Amino acid sequence: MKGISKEFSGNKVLNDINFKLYPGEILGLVGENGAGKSTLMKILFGMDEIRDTGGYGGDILIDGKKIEFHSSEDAIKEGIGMVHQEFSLIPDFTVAENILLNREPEKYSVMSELFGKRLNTVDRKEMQRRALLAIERLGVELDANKTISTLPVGYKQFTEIARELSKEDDQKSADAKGIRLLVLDEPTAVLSEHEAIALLKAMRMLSEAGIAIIFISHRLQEIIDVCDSIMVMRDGLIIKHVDKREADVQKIASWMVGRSVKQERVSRDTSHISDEIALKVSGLRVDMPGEMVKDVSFEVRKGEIFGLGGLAGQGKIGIPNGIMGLYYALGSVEFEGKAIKLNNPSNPLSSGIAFVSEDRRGVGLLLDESLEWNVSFGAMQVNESFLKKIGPIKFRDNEAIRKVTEEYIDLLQIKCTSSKQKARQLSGGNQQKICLAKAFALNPKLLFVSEPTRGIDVGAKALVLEALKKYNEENGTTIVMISSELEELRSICDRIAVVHDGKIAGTLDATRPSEEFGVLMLGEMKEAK
Amino acid sequence: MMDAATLKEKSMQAIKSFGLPRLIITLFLVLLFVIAPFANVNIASGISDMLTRFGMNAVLVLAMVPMVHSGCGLNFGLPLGIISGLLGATMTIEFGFTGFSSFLMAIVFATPFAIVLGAGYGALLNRVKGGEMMIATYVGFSSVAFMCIMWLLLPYDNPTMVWGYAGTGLRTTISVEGAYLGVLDNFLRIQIGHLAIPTGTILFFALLSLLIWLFLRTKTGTAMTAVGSNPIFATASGVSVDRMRTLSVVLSTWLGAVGIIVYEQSFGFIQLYMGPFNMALPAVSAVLLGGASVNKASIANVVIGTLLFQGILTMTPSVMNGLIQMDVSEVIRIIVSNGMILYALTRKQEVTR
Amino acid sequence: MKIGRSFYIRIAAIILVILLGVLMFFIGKQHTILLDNNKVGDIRALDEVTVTIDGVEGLPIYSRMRDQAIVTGQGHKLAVTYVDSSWEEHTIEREIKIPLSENMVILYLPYLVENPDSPQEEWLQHFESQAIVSAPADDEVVTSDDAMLMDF
Amino acid sequence: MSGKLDMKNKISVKELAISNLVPILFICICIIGIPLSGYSGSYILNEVLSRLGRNSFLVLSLLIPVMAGMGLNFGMTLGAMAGQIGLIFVSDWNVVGIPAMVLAAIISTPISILLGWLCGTILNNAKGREMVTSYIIGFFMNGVYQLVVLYFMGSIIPITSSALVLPRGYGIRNTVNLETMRKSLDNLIPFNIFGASVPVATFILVAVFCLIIVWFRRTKLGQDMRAVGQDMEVARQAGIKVEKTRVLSIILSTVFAGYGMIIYLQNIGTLNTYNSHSQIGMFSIAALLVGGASVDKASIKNVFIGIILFHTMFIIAPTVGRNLIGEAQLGEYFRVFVSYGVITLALVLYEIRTRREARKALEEAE
Repeated sequence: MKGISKEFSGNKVLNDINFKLYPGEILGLVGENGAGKSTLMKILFGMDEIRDTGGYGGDILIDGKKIEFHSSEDAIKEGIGMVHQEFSLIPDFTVAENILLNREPEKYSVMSELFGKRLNTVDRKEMQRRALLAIERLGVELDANKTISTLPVGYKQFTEIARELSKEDDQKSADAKGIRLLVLDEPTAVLSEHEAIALLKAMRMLSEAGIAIIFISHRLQEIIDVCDSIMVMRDGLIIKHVDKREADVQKIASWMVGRSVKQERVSRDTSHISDEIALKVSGLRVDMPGEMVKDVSFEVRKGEIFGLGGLAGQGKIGIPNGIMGLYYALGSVEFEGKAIKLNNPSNPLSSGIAFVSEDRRGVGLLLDESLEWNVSFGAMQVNESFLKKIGPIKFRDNEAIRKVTEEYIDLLQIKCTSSKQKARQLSGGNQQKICLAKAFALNPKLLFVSEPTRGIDVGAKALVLEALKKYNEENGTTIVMISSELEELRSICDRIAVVHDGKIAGTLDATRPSEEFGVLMLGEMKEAK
Repeated sequence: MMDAATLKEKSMQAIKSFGLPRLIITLFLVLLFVIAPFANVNIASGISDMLTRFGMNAVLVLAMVPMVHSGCGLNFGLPLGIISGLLGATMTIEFGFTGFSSFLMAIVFATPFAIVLGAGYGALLNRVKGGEMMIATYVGFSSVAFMCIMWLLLPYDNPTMVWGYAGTGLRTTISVEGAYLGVLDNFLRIQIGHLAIPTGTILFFALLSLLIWLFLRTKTGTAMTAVGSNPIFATASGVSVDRMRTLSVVLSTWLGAVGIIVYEQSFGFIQLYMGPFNMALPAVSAVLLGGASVNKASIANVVIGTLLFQGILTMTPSVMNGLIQMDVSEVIRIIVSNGMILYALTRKQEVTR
Repeated sequence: MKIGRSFYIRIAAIILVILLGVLMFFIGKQHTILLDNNKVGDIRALDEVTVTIDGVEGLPIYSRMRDQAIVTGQGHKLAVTYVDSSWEEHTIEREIKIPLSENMVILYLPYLVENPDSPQEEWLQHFESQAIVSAPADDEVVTSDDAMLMDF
Repeated sequence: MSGKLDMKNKISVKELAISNLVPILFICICIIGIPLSGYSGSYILNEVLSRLGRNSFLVLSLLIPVMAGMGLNFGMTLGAMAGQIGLIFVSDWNVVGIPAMVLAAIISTPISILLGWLCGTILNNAKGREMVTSYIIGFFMNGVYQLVVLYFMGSIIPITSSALVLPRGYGIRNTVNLETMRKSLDNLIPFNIFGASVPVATFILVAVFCLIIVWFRRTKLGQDMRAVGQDMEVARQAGIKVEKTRVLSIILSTVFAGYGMIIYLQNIGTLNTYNSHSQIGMFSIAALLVGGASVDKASIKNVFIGIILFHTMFIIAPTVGRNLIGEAQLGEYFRVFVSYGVITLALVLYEIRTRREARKALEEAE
């Protein structure tokens, strides 16, 4: 192999990306969530998703030749393998069966002449041999006969990589390319330290064998340890592409978060913020899959907008979900001096805490019901508002519901045909506004807002943030806002706590430079200092 | 040209929202009425039959509504409610009530059974969320089989009900004559020539429907609907999903109990043993025929569905017999009712809820 | 569909299965042979005759009697033993081949005995049974599901 | 890590009991019931052997859809209908004995394939609720079956035998006499043990079917089915044609159920035209569950244990009822109750278990 080089140029999510990769090189790819890493890799892997959304601009060159991938099978043929973040393994199959899933070696059987190829028997011996071969190349100890479900996560990851490696053998007969480039998308995120070390070792072995690797990770130390060069992406651009000798954790962190275009910080009227503590959380643990909270303590002052930031999967979203009783939680939460019993949503709700969930469609809305229902339901159940009493029975007060809904439609400029429209028919931004209206209708003393701007357009974003700020300033409501976008938090919050690995890495004033937040977000505090 | 295209589109959409099978069945029923005179079938008596059977079955179909509302799916476990009703019915006869009071007492006796059985059934369904329908079916079946044993063993001794020769064990069919036969049907009954309207039964159904309609407009009823629409949303709003579901199951079970008693007052007999065994499917398909889906059902669905379903049931045999001397009504009933359920189960939008 | 080797193999297999079905039809088809000892035209009935089919001997058939034999398949060995007017026992052995489509055929024994060398169709003929009315008159077809008490 | 593995090896007695609750329950019923019934050992042995012969094939036909993750195939009644149609034809043609069975099987095959394909396609539109859907398909097809057999046969479809057709000129009678093929397979190779006759030839056929299933598991298709059964999405990503594989599993099950029905009816000797098939699915599934199978796991072992236990209960229930309470009817109701109860219990246990396992898997993933 002479040398692989690739060039991309695209627009919007990815802007004029150019880089080269040599055989055996390990390239570390870092960037915040949504920086464009995944999209880039999807293009490289020829995923259907990219083609369905209009393809991409620019060219991919392998060995100096321009390549068009029409499907991921084409990419595999060119020797590109990809290990996704989520496992695609069959739990009750053995390691060997999983490595060769749907590529099982077959033994001829007479019945296949009659009923088609699928009645050939599976050649277990050959399967075993090839699985072992792949495992050997990976340089780890992995029993090919173990059932996947009994293995720890790390070994599942190895199985996935071994599968990519084993694909090489399939093509031996055909174009004899073999695997040349392996993309590993956050492989260490779920691994224990011990397992991660084994994986890094395996990566080096592969690289020595001439396989290039693109390694995506949020653990910067790992990247520095194992990679030959490091590429930092932000907002669809390559910010830096450097040799590893030129990088250290601190620098990478600042490249990652430092915005070229600063979002203007809005002017804040802080007169209503008192020193009184509204919410006190200590030792909170939440069992939310993908967003585990391990030990979180923080205090929120009455009337302030408190931000919770951090990378995805670090646990910031688990905090409100745990407090609101949607996921199993342990620890103590005090609101206005009173302890709130966890694991029952009606406790925080009746104390005057409201929550705008990050999962709009799943948790936030009744998609098949009218806007009126969506806005009024929470308040009706918790505060018993919008009810008419006839005798001992409490009926819905449809008139009051309609009025309040229309009020919020005006106030938040929700685009809809009427207050009777189904929530499903609104756009994402307007759905988000309905979620806010629902929370406002509860007249909360404290409001959790989780990822309020995720997946909505710029105009709606500004409106949502403005509405939150206004609500806070006019009603003195304490707001805890959770967002993955640091700049958004910095634009409206008073103080921001950064969550890393299920813990608070630090709490800073919102006016501090973004580099400091970046370091906290990566949890490299100790190493960095 | 444009107009024609949009018209076509619009009508297609109208058909889609109405549901193709429902349209076919409605047209079929209309067709039956149109050709009825040619088959020497009296339309007025056909309509009377239809209304009578509507009154008989409507409450049983109504029993589907609460459970669908709370997201428990179609109530294939209706036999459980029916059993409560049968217990009430047999007890009122055992204690010798007569007339309208026997009807009321049957409901009163059935109520505690419906509540207890419904609560247990609801608790069970809460533990198997997502797999309710299959389990509901089999809960219904097992309870029917269990009651078969109980009907033999329970210490009833009213001579009108037990086997004459043994003195114990209830008969398979027990007449409600002298108890509550026709107490609703004959109340304010309207008779014009061949046309007879069982006003009382229809009024009673209307009363129950009104109660359910009102209930769905209370705070609790609203919460129940929200639980069915999006249980996570409901949880996040501080509603106890399990409690709402249990409540809906109790309601459905109770309506099933009342439904069978209404059925008997019109039909004339209490059918024990295997009687309740296959009563769930017609009720399920009737409500689906009326436009309900696995997770949405309204009272209008109940009324339309029951009318259509019973209309087909009453009109097909007479018209077909008059026309081609071939009674395929039973086969049509099986195909229509189960086809309707299949249609509902396989609709895409509901699978990707 | 691409016409390849497997296509031919499949076609062959399907034909084979159909052939097997046809074969099964031939060898499994049941026929009833009525053994008739009445006078046929001018030929008198025999006093006593014993018919053996495929080595299985039947009961003697006396004059003006009719018996039946049930056989499976078409080709059978027939042996007719009778006593003539001079009390001598004779045996006629014939191979018979029952037409496939016949459910019931009638064998005129006197005729066979009189003309032992005559072709088969002269004494073995189609018989239309008018009288299997013995079948139960169960008009009422039960299609309900009360069958849950059935044995399994 | 090692601690976790140790935990898994230590399966408590209680857990073992819960996962085998149904078979244990049945063993108890049988142990208590056999002496109460007063039947002799050889009688019970004879009955069980005969039932083992006639039902094994039917129950075995359920295994393949379970493997493909489609749950218990209540749609096996479709196969039973196809088998019955085959039998109606052969009786009309007056074909008897073993050739009649083979011919009926050949006729049933294309019908089974068609019905199985239909059923599988419908089930692909109802993922996640396969069982209740296949159950309703059974009912629905029963209507179509009645339409064909009760109205078309004799009028559109040529059936001439007056022993089959109703006096009105079309439609098949309530019962079709299969006396001419009764036990022709069972008694093909006569063999007796302890005064009980053993249907050797039937057992050989069942054994061959078992071997086919074992072999099938080792084929590529079998491997794909197992993959699809465990995780449709992963299988799809790996390039397995999920929908097609699922349909194939239902087709296979339906075809084999049709053969099973023919074997079953040759033992019984009469075909109840409108009833024989309707409960066969329910009883077969109950037997399989009694053997310790569940919605997602079923083995050949479960089939045989299940049939033996379930049928022992079935045989003794009426007399036990009579001897205990003086009412044979009671025993019959009891066995019906137990059949349904077993299915209910197994379904509930399965749902609860999957819920618990899903939770556990989530926790472990963290």
